[in-house]
Amino acid sequence: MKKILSITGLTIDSQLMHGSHRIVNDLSFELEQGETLAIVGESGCGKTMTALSIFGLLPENCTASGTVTFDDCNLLSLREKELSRMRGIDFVLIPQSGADFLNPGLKVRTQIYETLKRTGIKDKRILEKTACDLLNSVSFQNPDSIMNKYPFQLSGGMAQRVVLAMGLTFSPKLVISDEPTRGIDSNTSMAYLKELTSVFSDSGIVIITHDISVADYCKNIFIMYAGECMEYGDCTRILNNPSHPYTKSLIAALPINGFSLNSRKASIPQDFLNTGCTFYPHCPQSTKKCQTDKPEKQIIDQTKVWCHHVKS
Amino acid sequence: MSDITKKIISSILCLAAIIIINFFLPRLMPGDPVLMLTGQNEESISAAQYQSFEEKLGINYPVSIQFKNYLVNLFSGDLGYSYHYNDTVANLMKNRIPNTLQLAIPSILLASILGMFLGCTMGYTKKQRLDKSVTTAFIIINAIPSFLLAMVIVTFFAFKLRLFPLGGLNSIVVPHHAILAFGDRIKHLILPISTIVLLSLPPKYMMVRNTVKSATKEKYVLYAKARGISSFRIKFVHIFKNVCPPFITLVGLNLAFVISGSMITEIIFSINGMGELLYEAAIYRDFPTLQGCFFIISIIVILANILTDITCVMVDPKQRFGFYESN
Amino acid sequence: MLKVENISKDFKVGFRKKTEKILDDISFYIKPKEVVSITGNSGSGKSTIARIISGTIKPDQGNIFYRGNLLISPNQSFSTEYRKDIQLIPQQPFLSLDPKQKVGDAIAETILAHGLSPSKKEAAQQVNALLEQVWLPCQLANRYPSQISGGQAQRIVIAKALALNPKLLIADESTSMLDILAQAQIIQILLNLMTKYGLSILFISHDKPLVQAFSNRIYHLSEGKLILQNKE
Amino acid sequence: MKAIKRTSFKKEFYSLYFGIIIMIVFLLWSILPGIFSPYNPKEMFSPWLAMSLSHLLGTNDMGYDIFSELIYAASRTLFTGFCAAFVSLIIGTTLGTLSGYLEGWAGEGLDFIINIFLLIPTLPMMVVVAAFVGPGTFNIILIISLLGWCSTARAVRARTKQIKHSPFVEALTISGISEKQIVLKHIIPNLSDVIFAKYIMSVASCMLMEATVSFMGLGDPTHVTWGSMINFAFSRGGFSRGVLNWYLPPGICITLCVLSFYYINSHFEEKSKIVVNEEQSYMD
Amino acid sequence: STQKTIDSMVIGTTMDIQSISRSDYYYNVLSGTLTHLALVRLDENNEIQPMMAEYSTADNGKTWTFVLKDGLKWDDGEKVTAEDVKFTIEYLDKMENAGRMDKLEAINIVNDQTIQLVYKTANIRALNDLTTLRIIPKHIFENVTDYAGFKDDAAAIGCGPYKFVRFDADAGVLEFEANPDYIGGKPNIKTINVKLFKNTDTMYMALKAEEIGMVYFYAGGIDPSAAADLKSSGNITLTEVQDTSNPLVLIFNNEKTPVNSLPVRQAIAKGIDYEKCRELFGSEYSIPSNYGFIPKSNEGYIDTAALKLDIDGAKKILSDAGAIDSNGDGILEINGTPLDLEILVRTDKPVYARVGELLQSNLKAIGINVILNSVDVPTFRSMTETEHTDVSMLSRFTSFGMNMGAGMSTSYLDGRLKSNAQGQIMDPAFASIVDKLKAATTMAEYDQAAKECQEYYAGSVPAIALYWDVYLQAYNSKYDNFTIDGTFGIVNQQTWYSISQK
Ligand SMILES: Nc1ncnc2c1ncn2[C@@H]1O[C@H](COP(=O)(O)OP(=O)(O)OP(=O)(O)O)[C@@H](O)[C@H]1O
Ligand SMILES: Nc1ncnc2c1ncn2[C@@H]1O[C@H](COP(=O)(O)OP(=O)(O)OP(=O)(O)O)[C@@H](O)[C@H]1O
Ligand SMILES: [Mg+2]
Ligand SMILES: [Mg+2]
Repeated sequence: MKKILSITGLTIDSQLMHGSHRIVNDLSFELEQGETLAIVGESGCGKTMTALSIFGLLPENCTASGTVTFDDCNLLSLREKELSRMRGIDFVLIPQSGADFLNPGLKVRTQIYETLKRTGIKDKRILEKTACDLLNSVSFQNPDSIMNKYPFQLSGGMAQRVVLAMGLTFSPKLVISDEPTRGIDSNTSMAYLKELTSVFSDSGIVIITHDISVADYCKNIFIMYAGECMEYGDCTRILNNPSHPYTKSLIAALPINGFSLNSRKASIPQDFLNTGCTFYPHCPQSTKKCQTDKPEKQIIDQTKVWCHHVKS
Repeated sequence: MSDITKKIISSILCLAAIIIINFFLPRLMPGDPVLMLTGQNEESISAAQYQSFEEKLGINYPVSIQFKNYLVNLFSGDLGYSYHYNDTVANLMKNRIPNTLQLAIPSILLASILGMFLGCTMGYTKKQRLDKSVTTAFIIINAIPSFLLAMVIVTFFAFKLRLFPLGGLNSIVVPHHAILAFGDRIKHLILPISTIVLLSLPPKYMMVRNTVKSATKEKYVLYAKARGISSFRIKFVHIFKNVCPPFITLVGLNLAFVISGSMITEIIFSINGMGELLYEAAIYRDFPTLQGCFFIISIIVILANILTDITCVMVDPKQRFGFYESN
Repeated sequence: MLKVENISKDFKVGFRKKTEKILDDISFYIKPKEVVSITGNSGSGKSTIARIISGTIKPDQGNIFYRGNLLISPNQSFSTEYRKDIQLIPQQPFLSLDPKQKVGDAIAETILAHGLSPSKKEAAQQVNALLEQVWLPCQLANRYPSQISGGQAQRIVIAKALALNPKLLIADESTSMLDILAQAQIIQILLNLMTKYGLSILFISHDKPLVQAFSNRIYHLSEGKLILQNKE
Repeated sequence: MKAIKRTSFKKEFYSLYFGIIIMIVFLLWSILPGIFSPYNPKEMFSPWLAMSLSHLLGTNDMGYDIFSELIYAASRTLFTGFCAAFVSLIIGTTLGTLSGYLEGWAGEGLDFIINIFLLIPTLPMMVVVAAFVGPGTFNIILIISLLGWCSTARAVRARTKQIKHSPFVEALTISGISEKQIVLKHIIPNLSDVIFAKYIMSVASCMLMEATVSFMGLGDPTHVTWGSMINFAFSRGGFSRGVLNWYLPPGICITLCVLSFYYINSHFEEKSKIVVNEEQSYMD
Repeated sequence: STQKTIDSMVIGTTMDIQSISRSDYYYNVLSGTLTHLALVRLDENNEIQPMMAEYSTADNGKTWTFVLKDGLKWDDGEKVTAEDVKFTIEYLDKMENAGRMDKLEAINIVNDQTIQLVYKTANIRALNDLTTLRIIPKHIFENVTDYAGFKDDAAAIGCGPYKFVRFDADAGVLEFEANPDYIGGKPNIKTINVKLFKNTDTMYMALKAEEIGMVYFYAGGIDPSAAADLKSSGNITLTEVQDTSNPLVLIFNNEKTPVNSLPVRQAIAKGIDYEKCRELFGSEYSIPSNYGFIPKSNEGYIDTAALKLDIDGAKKILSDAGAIDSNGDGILEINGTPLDLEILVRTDKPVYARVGELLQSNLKAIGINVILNSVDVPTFRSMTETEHTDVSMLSRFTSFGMNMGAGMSTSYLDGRLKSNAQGQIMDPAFASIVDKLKAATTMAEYDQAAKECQEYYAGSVPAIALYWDVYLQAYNSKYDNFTIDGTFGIVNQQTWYSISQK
């Protein structure tokens, strides 16, 4: 299979008043055609930032380094103009929280149409029809009335679905969907995931989520903690048989498992530990070694794990 | 739509207030109301004239009757008589409003379009240096006194380069052919219009630039970029739509400004317009003309106000749908 | 504790007097120390119920009683004396934060506005405590909303609501952007408060397993009607 | 990782330094004009001297040293400009915000007042007011600020209406924040872009307004300001003689003054977007 | 090569012409140089010459007889008759409140072309007043009741060398064409366009750019500060016109302290730097003024002592009058009251403020403190002309105004006049001189009174003329041979027959 995206050593720094602060540290993963990858991690660990850095849309005070290879070119070194030509055609971002991302001053119709126009459709009737189809596919019963509304007239979930529908307009090589199922009932979200994978069967799909059931749907899973990778590999294998302590605690905290919490406090450390495992302060198994040495990549069952306690 | 009804009611009240002020001001101000209303001074007026003025104005009737007469006159289009110009105020205005509008309307349109265009571009651009230099340029323009700017424009374009005429609205001999005459008029209008545009552009530019600048941080801009929407569309459709209301208000206000504030331009370019009329009336204390101008400008401002408010409601869907009315 | 009787709500759509019925004759109640959940399809009107109870929009019909007193009716707006008691955690966290205010200040402001702390200094301490409670590092307090992640924003909003020690908490999709661990943490906090201070919760969510796991009663909202569902 | 990256901000400082230096110079000029000016501003030399070492900017129609006049004019000009703009800004923002925020007849009533003031054509009103109170710096400030606030008020009102309808204001109400605080602490800071744009523009206009007022023959010609210097240059043949060294410097001073103000402010605006990480502020 | 027929010329002016109504002050003035005629005119030596009519007098100036020239016709073809003259005097009295009828005992029409004016008292200077009485056609105006509002083209019908063609307010252009039937023959220029400017600078630019042939303003010249620039531009000629007005006067209100004391006034007269005044404010041809106040070219001028800066003299006068600086602030006091001289200046003319500043620094040297009080025009007018609340002021006396009434500027300075009197001389000695001037029946008698008047001015210093100006009129150098007239300058009825073009 063809490799669509390969990221090596992605690091994101943000510039704050009194110096810089690292958000993402040395991430590497790759994506093949037709592959779906779930990025799972606690909130604030840098998932959205990773996605934005691929698109060149980081906020002004943040910079990315490393290489993001897409179609044989390094996206990080492209200029804004070239990137903006590719955005929405070669790769697509479906953002987290639809209502925040829709322009409150424009009708849904305008916003869908202008997205569709990017794909080359000009005819009014075809536009209308395609838009209706798209909205239907995210379980809207009467697409026409939705299109005539302004974002503030939509409910949170409806806005989210509108954004999802817009994400389906393209035929890109790469789709990154940031928490697509937030605020949508499970039937709709499953239907949507099916639609997503069937529409983009030839592209690579990255789904950022914290919903294990959504992650279950994917082929590979990438588990992040505080801007670093913890475990990366086949999805079912990892979920059924987690090896990293962080993954284990994640699964233990699921509602079906009774919200059980291992001892943990503040979510992300503000400064990266130059030495040692990032997770060690919260790790139930932490030892002296975790504190001093960075864990090396271990490979168990084709799964990459960064932990001292796992032996291949 | 009840918002608009409210607006119209308050505008009518406003107009009423203006009429009342207009009526009572000369009658309450220190000094002789007859002299005040005729714009004459004591020396130049004989007793007989005084008496005839007094009769004409009906000053010695009770105030209620005077007010009734005043209203009747006003609504029949009689704005009074200017003894300085020896003409009815309505006539004076009739001659000058078209001239001023010829200047005002293109200037407002141009200034708004340019202000919006440059403001959006500079507020959105990532090129800090470009933004800073353009903004600096506008601050500089804003700091040039209007008469100096007008003079510099005349000296340079009309006198040094001889590209445009030095003033007036027509050549001394107007060409007979309609198209040529029109061209002649256009040629005469270019410099004064550019002056007014330059004068009224900086505030608009600054307002748009600043609001756009803070709007670029909004999430919807990020998503629009992510969808690959062209930056042109982001600037002029997405962001602009949301910074519109204060801008529209500013443009609406400008109408009144251009009509009374084009004074300097009209003086320098020797144009017979409202600004010039207002200036002279003020200098000579020609109260009837002042009153008339005041009244007409009030009506224009009120209309502009209604118009901008309606446009704001149209543009801002939250207001249109009475988003907040329901609570 | 809270009784909702026969609430209806229409929304204006389009230019003329065209309206759409969103809520149709809704009634339910919440007892102290109870978690009541509302589920329903997206767009069914759950957030609208939340907004009506929290007093940001008025119902077209019906009454809401709080502790036996009339709280809201079509011609009575939310009385400020209950402001502290009833708190809403809105669905869209970014939109409900002032873009020009640091998030820490937003929380401190709420605390100070209700006189829950005598000085600014103490308010700052309370803010830190609250942030810790929702698993946020206290450095985050100094950021602007545009500089935090979605889940962080959601937790800020939760902290802001908890700051007032409300008696009734309306949580509108409040854990939707959180990772499982944080979600579990928040739920545990809520359960704790419930037992300790008699907090009641109106929980609005899609997450069936979550809802099943900890609510006393579950309502389902569909086509403007509210239907009680028994716990499975 | 803790390395402090400053290079990208260094350039920002140039305009800040520029602004601060200019501002300091002008402030010193206005506090201690005697120290900087080579001559008494009313000392007469021969008129129309060109620029030279003994007269840096030459002399004007009366033989006054233009440079000295420029320095002595600083205090009154700065005072007029900043004061008038400030007063009109305060009035405009207050009324604009209130009329935009308040619902019902209170809001409409304020809007009504704004409209009434808007309707008063500035120019004739100035003539009338100037006739009653007489020319003078204080009166000019009074007139400019009393008539200049309306446009600020209108623009502010429009923006307030817009902000008022945003969800975060709704959220604030739910948190039980008093209306007063919502307006003061939330709406007004979000108006800052509109207000600041207005202020920057009106400082210069106020400084110049005085020149225009005297151009119309309503000013106080016995006090020098930068505006009135330009005006004198214009009315006393400086323009037709092409005496650039007379009418340009005051114009440049006005511009520099506004620019420095703008640069200083925009620097801090930029700064405030990058967050203080070490100390906590919590609303002070 | 010079030619005597010129196709067209454009005159630029900043005179504020609003309409062609006869009541429009500046149009009326302009028409007097082109389309309308008066019975008599003033020539370049300020002597009366016949214009429409030959005149003769009897009874020491009580009766004046005018015989209209042959062949005078209105532009619409009607003949000009004595009836028209009578009608004009009566009509304008009614409409403009001109006040001539009060002075007249009778107007007798002798025949179609002869008319006799009989005055109530003998007035040797009666003709002065008639130079601005432009005769209008009776057949047009007899039915016009709204004199001021009559702006029809017919209002412009005259009998002069030019005919009115059109007034284009938008372009600011008045067009006149040569009247072929005029008795004086065809003027040299076929079409004259008057272009109205609202701003002098653009007008000068237009002159330099040869868009206009000359600039003109009634009873005034170009701005002295622009003279150097116009002169150096190469294609413009400046002509001097002897001014009979006083362009800059410091006037005292003799009823107010401190200027009610003669020594103070005399000291002030010696304390002013007249040379500097002329250098800064006058044109380069300006003439030093005398104590006698009345400019040289006026009727009845006599030589008096020249005004000169004399600081020591001024100080001496003041100390003789008992002024001492007791508190050491540099300002003298008389009987404990400091010598504060309040000077009223009007804000519309920045030059007055400048003059005020000069006086301030001049008079400081002799221990007088000048306070400048700037007010706008209407306030200035009401303070000086109606209320007389000023202490002293700067003003300008026009030639016509100085000749009004008894002449010799008395209508400005005589305190007995309630209105327009800017100075306030209540002195009975002055009053008797004024009465003498009024009662003069021969020119010799008048000149004698004029002499006394100027001596009075010199002795009592009620007002100081800072300098006597010679004003400059500018035109394109391609034109030549203008005729100069005391009242109108270079634009007058005679000019159209002498002018030539290179
Ligand atoms: N201001 C408004 N004007 C008009 N219609 C509105 C407005 N706000 C919401 N609606 C409509 O009301 C309905 C219910 O909205 P609500 O936000 O309550 O849904 P919800 O149940 O919370 O859905 P979700 O789970 O997707 O958040 C939606 O159909 C929406 O389009
Ligand atoms: N502009 C910014 N400047 C500095 N730090 C930022 C900025 N924006 C976000 N961050 C920080 O970067 C980290 C990663 O943010 P990101 O949005 O990627 O989180 P996330 O993994 O998407 O979380 P969530 O699931 O909550 O959305 C967070 O700690 C956040 O506080
Ligand atoms: Mg995120
Ligand atoms: Mg909702």
